[in-house]
Amino acid sequence: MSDPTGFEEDHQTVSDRLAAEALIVDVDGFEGPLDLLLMLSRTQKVDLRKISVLQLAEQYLTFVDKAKVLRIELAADYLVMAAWLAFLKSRLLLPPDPQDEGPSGEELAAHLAFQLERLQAMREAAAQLMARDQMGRDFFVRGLPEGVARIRRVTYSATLLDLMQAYARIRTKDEFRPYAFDRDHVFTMEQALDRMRGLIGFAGEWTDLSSYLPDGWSADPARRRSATAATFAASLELAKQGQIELRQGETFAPISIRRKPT
Amino acid sequence: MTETDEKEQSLFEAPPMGEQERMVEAILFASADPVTVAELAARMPHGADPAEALVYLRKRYDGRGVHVVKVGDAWAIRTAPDLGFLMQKETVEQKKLSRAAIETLAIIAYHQPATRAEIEEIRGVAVSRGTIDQLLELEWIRFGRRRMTPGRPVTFVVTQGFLDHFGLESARDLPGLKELRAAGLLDSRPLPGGQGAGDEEEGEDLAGQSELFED
Amino acid sequence: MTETDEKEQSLFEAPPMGEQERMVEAILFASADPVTVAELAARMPHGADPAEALVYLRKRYDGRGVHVVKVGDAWAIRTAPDLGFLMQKETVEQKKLSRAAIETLAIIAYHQPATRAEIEEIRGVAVSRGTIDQLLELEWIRFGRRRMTPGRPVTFVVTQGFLDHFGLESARDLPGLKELRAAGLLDSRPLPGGQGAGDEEEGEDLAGQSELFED
Repeated sequence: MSDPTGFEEDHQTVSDRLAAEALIVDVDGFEGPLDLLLMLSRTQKVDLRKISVLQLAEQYLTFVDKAKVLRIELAADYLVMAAWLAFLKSRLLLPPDPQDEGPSGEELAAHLAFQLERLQAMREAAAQLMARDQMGRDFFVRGLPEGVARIRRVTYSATLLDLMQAYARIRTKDEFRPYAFDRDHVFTMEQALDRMRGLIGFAGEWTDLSSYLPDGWSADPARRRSATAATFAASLELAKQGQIELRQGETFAPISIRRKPT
Repeated sequence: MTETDEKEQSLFEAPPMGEQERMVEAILFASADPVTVAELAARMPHGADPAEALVYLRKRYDGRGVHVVKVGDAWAIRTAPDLGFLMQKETVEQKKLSRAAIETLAIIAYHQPATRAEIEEIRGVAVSRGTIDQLLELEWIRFGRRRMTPGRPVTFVVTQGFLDHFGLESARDLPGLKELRAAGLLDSRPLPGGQGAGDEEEGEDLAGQSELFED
Repeated sequence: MTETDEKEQSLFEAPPMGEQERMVEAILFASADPVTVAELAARMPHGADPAEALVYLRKRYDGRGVHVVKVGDAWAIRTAPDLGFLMQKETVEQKKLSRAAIETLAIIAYHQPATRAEIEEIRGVAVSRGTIDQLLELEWIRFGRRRMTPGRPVTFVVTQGFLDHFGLESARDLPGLKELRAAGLLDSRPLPGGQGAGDEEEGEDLAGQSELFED
């Protein structure tokens, strides 16, 4: 693979570049912006406490730009973080404004560094935890718990989970009533298609789509919505079949249709 | 010590007898069924002599609270027969609580104090006498104050024993519906047609519940 | 038990310590789950001192194939970890936990009691449905006290089953806990200025955790 990332090659080692590629190709593999920032911070190869947040912000913003160039859809939280880092960057670069009451750039940067260090620490703690001797893998419980079947007493057991699930079941049972569709107030697309096919022969001129709504369906809002949706869908279908043309002046303006001139 | 170390070592000599004794001890302890000498040998490093290790192990447990005993042609660790009287707790038969009982208990826990009529209203079905009796017998519920309403019905509340059994410090620590949902314990399929209705009603439910506990 | 009780009972003379040690040995061997000192006392003759017997018993199994281990406030016998390689037969297939689940578990263990918002704040990402559920089902975490902050969120704490699984005597023995605390990495630090990513509720939260470990 030849550097699809477009990252500057000059002072990057092969492993840096591979890491950068992994970033771009596998953006879904990250558990959010903080995870990504932590990964980026490793390229600085310094203690997390001495990390340059300014440099990190630039790395992140570069990453987001590259992702845009490559048309990778970034989730909203990545973009929120980018905006925040851009703000942080400007705070770090500009001389502090004595009028400003808010926290200084350094304070914000220190907090971000703290968050990264804490996340990293928790990851290491998790790894240490999982590396411990574990029951059923490294050490074992009694294989043959003993029961002298002389006195039999029945005890009833239930876990908290049982209790909560039972309560949840009771409190939500109304939500699970059988699905019954109210057909009286639904105008189907098939009905709309039938109706429009019958009328379209007479529509040589542009006519407002709303005039195709069936009679008696405009008074009740639910019925009107259903009929409008069905009629609109039917008109799209007819346009697709090349039978009519659609026109709309601007967003949310009324839609007009006419028979396609032959 | 890693497995490969162990194997390499066994090319030269079997582990010391003290080590073999430890191995037999651990295997007998963890196995669900008695283990034959052949099975022991198959699981231990090459050159080991489980039969000899068993002799030492057996002697070591002589007069102890557990013994190494022969069952058919296999070996097992068992508690000493003279201590059988201590094992009463192990003879207890565990049964899951019936659905009716657990639902009734859940309603009392979340809505306490609750009358029988209230429980029936929430469950939408009559509560049998046996269900309440069973919960009383388990000492998970007890009678609370009588309601000052016509008929002065008795109420039920949960007990300290209930809290202990379920690892709760107080009934207030029971999670609410929203939290049950967040934890994935509640399917959050929305009502067909009525968009969002389910979620809106949630808020009120919780309010009701905290009111209940806010005294 | 009051002091006078103690004296009256001792009139009946407790069994000699060697005998008590055998009893504790038998009970621990028989049970797959950890047994508390209180449970031991309840099953042993009046006047017995299982705590003392445990000291002797623990020493006796030092270096053997099985060990007497402390799990929270309970005791159990477990095979020595260095002999795990003999136990392939007993090894249970462990469900692979997702990275999210492992990290969530670690955060709860080190920051307990921890709310969902705190877990999300540390990981920088929402805790998915099912992650908490999975840990609850494994019985490695349970609900703790509610936080006395707005919204009264539920908290999560680790269980005795968690300690047992990872061979920990108590949550204080978590690896690296002291260093993490000394480095301030278990503190909750709100975002300076208060607005933005962090949750406002965060500030008061961590009091609970130090309480837990401070005594």
